[in-house]
Amino acid sequence: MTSTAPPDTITRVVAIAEQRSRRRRLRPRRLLLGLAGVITILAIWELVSRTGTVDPTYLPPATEVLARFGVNATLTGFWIAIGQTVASWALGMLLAFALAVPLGIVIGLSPFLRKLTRSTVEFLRPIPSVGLIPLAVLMLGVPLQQSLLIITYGAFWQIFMQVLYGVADVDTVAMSTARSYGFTWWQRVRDVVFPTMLPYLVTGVRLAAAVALILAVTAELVIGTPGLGQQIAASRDAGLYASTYALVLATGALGVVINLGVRAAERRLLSWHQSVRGEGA
Amino acid sequence: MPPENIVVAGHGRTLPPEQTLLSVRGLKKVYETDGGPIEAVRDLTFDLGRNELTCLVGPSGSGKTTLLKCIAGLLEPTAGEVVLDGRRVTGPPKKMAVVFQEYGRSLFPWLRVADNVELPLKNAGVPKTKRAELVAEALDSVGLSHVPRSYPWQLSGGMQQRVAIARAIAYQPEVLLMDEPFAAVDAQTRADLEDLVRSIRERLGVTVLFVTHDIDESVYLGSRVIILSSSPTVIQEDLVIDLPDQRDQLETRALPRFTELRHHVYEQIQLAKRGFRPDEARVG
Amino acid sequence: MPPENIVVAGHGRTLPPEQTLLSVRGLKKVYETDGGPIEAVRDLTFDLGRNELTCLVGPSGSGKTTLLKCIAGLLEPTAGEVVLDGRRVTGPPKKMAVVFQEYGRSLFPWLRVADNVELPLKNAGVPKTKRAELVAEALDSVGLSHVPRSYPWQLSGGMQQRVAIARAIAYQPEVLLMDEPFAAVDAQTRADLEDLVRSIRERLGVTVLFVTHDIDESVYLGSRVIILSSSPTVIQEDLVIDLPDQRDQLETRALPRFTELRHHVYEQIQLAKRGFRPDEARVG
Amino acid sequence: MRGTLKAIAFTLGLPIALIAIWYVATLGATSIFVPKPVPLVAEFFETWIGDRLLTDVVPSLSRFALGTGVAIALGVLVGLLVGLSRGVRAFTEPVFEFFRAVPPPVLIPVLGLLIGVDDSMKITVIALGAIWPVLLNTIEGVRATDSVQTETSRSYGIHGFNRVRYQILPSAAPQILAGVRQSLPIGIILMVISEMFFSSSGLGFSIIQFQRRFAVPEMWSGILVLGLIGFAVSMLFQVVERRILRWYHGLKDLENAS
Amino acid sequence: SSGSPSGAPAESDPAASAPADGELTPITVGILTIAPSAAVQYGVDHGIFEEHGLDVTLQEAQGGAAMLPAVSTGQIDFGVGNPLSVLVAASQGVDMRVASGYSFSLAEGEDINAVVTRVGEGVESWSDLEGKKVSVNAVNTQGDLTIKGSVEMEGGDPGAVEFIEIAFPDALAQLDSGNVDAVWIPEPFLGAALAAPDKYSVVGYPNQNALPGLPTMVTFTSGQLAEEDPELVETWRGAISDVLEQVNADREGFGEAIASLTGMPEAAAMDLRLERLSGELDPQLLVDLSALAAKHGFVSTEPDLDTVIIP
Ligand SMILES: Nc1ncnc2c1ncn2[C@@H]1O[C@H](COP(=O)(O)OP(=O)(O)OP(=O)(O)O)[C@@H](O)[C@H]1O
Ligand SMILES: Nc1ncnc2c1ncn2[C@@H]1O[C@H](COP(=O)(O)OP(=O)(O)OP(=O)(O)O)[C@@H](O)[C@H]1O
Ligand SMILES: [Mg+2]
Ligand SMILES: [Mg+2]
Repeated sequence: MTSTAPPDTITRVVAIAEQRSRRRRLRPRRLLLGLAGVITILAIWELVSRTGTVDPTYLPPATEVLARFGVNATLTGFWIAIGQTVASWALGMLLAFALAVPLGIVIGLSPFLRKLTRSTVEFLRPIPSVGLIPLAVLMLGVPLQQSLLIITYGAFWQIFMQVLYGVADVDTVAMSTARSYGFTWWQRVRDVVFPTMLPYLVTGVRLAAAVALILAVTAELVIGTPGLGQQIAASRDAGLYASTYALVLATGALGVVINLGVRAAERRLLSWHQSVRGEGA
Repeated sequence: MPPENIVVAGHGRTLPPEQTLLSVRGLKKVYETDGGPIEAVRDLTFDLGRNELTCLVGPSGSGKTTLLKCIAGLLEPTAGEVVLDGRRVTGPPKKMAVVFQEYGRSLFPWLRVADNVELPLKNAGVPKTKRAELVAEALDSVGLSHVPRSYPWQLSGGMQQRVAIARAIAYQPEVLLMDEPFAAVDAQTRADLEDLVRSIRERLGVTVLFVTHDIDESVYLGSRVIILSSSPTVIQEDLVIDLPDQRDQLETRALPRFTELRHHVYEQIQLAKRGFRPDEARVG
Repeated sequence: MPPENIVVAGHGRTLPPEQTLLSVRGLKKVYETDGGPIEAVRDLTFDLGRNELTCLVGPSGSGKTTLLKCIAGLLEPTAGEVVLDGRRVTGPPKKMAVVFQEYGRSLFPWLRVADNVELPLKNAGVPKTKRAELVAEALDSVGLSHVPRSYPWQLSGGMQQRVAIARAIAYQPEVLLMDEPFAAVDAQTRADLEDLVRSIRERLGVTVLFVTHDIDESVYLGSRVIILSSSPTVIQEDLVIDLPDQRDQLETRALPRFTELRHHVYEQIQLAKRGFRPDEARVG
Repeated sequence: MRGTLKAIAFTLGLPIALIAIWYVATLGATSIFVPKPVPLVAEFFETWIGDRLLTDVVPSLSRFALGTGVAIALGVLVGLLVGLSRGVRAFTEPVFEFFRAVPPPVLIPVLGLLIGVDDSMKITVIALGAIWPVLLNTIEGVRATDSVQTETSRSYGIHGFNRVRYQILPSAAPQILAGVRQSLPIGIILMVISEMFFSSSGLGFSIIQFQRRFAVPEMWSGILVLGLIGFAVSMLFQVVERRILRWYHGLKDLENAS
Repeated sequence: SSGSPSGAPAESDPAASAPADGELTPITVGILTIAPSAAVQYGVDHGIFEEHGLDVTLQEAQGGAAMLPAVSTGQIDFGVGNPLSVLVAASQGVDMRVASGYSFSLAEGEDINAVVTRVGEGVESWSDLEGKKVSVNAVNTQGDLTIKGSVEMEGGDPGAVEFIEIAFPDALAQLDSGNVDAVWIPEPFLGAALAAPDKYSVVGYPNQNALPGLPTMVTFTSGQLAEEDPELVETWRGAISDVLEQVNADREGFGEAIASLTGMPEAAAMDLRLERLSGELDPQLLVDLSALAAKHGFVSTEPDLDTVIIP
């Protein structure tokens, strides 16, 4: 515990704070670069299809799919499907978050609980959510609940593991400081563990958000819960390739939007943190 | 030394219970590492009186930080015990503040300077207006009233260290443990802070244990200097500083007795560094 | 002061090019922060001669670390320039070693002590046997030959600091920048290390820029002391230390001239802390 | 000896308690869809110890190993490149986010077209899914390297590949390994999913077959196999992690426990 | 505008509970999103079930695996799915009952599913499939069962055919790229293949060949419901037979229903070649199916068909 600073906490938070103030200035350039990345990929796709490297029947060119995507955007059914997917995604995430964060902190802070739960956690974690479908169908009548179980199960582990790692990364001197000032358990969690863990948690939420979206769509594909996945399955079965890809594109776009949201929430979260404290002083 | 205090070679002074605030008895700390155990502290016994300001000096690596952490209840001693106000210390006691040697890591980088100072008060349930007052006062006393809204990593080393000191002062502890708290500040600031610590002791009745490498400082500050041997550590000498209670940066330091005392401490540390050990000396 | 050196109020001494190793010209550094710009360094101009040992003192937060980082090519100056050996510094120059104020964070926690010291040598392509020799020698010279296999975080603060010093020494640089390198070590070790730095300068012909808060140290160590004003920083005084070249911890410090010089430095720092600024003084 | 016993107690304690609860809870159940512990274990030995081990489990595992191996190597490599350059990060982020959000089941047909339907497609699917935790964590870990360490490296002329090797990688290692740890179970999950398509053998394929044939105990025993594989992989990983991060655990273990 | 990208209804509208004279019995019916299932949708849309006193809620499922457990626990009252799954489930001890017939492959002429290969591949007869890679949508279902049956009938070794699972929409693509040697596909993919005779050739119609007139879908329910409420089962049989009859008479209306359920373009739905739809079921067909399944190891023990088929 005497020591050199590890590559962690303090520096990590500092690095992130520094990045943040830099990021603000570079916004337009970032956006342009991001756009360039997207256009590059679309161009490659277009080429692969137009030149017949892949049979255009099964992989229609990007422009065609984009056109289809544009048509979709005018359909109410498309937006309803998106709404349904997003609703089950959001509910699943909320559940996973509400379960994973407190559990992760409590278990992460107690070496006893950590050791006690490790084998069970490692056993349960790799069980594919998809394998739970029969169980879900059996236990829960409503399709929404079935997909919720699958989504929550999948997203839970992402957040939970990141929280465990984040808690383990708390700086020893910072923790000693808190203890020496007589912080209660709860105060230590709130004032030391939580801020340290935040960068880990945010990565965890980003990972979980993607996993939850994947599972929401997969559940719709497999169980037939209404939503984007069901639409994909239906157009695939009907042999409508352009439409299928347009829907896949929509799924990916939804993922990008969700990530942007999480990013914005991340900024809000930290600035909330700082501004509230700031007013207090 | 006053006759009521019993001193054994290799041990510090012990006091009758009614005068004692903190007593350390047979303290031993061995770090278990992959490369075998490291005996940082072998056997320390001494008492701190109420409202005393005691300095702790010793060669680098002699276990001063280790001792402080044991007293603060942050490290479990391998043997022996620390008793505070009649109760054995097992975890961090209330109303004790520690200024860590690693000041940089001890500040929370996600909080601004004022918030760092305020946090312990907030957690202790001090009301808001009182808190604001204490924070402003503490920052002012360390000369940082102009940067309350900066983040710690935007400050220079010395400024960071002063934030840590301000946090400890604002907390208004009964016991204050300071681990080389002035290592990163300039000479003038150092002098000011020395006087600040002295005045806080007087004003608030705090008991202070102060680790320093500056020999002048150790003699100037307190009423006692405990000199540690090199590792594995025992007490080399427990020296009473018989300078007048009223001290002044210029006058006190100019006293012949001051020079004598600092010379004595310096020699002891040289001895310690060369590996002299009072326990073995006794046997040999 | 020797007549060939031109000194302007608020500027340091400048030298004719052939004697100069490092020159700093009109250096200014403004940190951009969310809360507006912070002008850390306003205008610094001075030269370091070859194989000189120059000390840098100044109030806490006056921009010493900032200056060092600009010289080391780690920070981009807002205005002005640093020229090393005739070439403008834009990135970290070769054969320059820096001992950082935050010694703890500057060591790699995943490497053992000896490996930390060895890494820059390995990276520079020094052959293995030569490396082992340099590492052992450097660790020995800072008194750490007994802990090569420990991790940095298993060491005390002072020991960590000495590892950082050993790393710089083993690297055999031409220019050595040291930012309060002895802040965490005890008085005796400090004295030993001071003599070590002096002997290295003589033996290896290194040019040293040494930041310290210890006024005695600044006078004892080098041939010059640059005193910085408080922030935003200019040079308050560029003082030549006209003590005999052969120094000795006891004898030199006992010289009346030594006492005079340290008194002078102390007063200048007090002035600086109170906000005296030579540039304004000139105008007013 | 006592240490080992204690470790065993910790490892088995909670699972045994959970199995006991499971046993009691399913005592009265009659539906064939409800798995029971005792028949499950019997089924496990009957189903998996024998031919299947060679025809299904081993090929699946080797695909898993290859896929996650590729994911880890690529994730770290790309993560370093992206993490070290703000421009590249901005360029790639939306594209990464897009592919991350596309469910593998809908990507598989495209991959089938591009790569074919043999093992290399399945390995690609596994790698594509398992790369994200490693990649994101590497990027974040690289971004967050200590500024003083970086300055130290720079001032000693440690740059380029050497800086990556001596400073960036070790300092990001805790976070990279956190990513690897996340990616391992995802690899297992994708091993199963990839065998749901274009497939005729493998562990995941068998489980789906059991599920379709209503061979419920066999199906659950397959899920048990997955769990056991996950457990074994994670134990293996922990040994590796302990070795690589010895310094980090020493640094953190001492006092965080509170 | 309204509508959805796949053309399918965004939500499966529960039948408007018309204020009929008698009390309507609410039931949930599980269907797959494939063309023949649209008949049930047609029945709902045209109020045929209501005439029989049933208030039908549709639940779409993506496969028998998801539907059968729901039927067995009573969350779905009647399912429409393939008979082999029902037989397999029954042989595993799941109490499933076949309530009625639904759709049948054609006993003669061009069947609605076929094994297709590339022209010039050298696969001309069933026995040529030996040692080849053949795709089916799912192994251990009617596709590979009847293909194996056909190969055996021609004296070939059914064990030598290698089956691989490829979803119907991807099958032709994989055939094109040479990843498989033959594919088993139904309409509408079969129609697409037949439209390019220079590219694809039909090896044969396995359903028709192995078990002429094989039921491709039946309706089924749980043993519990069959025993507790035989009247409901009776009503259901009557209703579904009625629905299928009306569908057969109204090809245009059925086409619309198909387009709306599957999202196919309406023109394609109109041209789609369909199975024979009928509520009547000849038990002998299931007996033969069961025997073939047992022969090729698809079920370990033959289920007791006297119980499984509700007389
Ligand atoms: N975490 C640890 N693991 C192993 N050994 C340790 C650890 N912390 C300290 N030590 C060892 O204990 C001894 C005493 O260390 P300590 O930090 O208490 O010294 P110190 O008196 O504070 O020194 P300094 O004045 O240099 O700060 C040293 O030899 C050190 O190497
Ligand atoms: N990253 C930063 N962002 C903003 N301001 C900074 C930053 N680093 C330093 N400063 C400011 O620049 C000024 C000079 O800091 P610097 O660290 O150079 O001082 P110093 O002379 O080294 O002080 P000390 O002796 O206390 O270490 C200070 O006012 C400090 O607050
Ligand atoms: Mg210490
Ligand atoms: Mg500094």
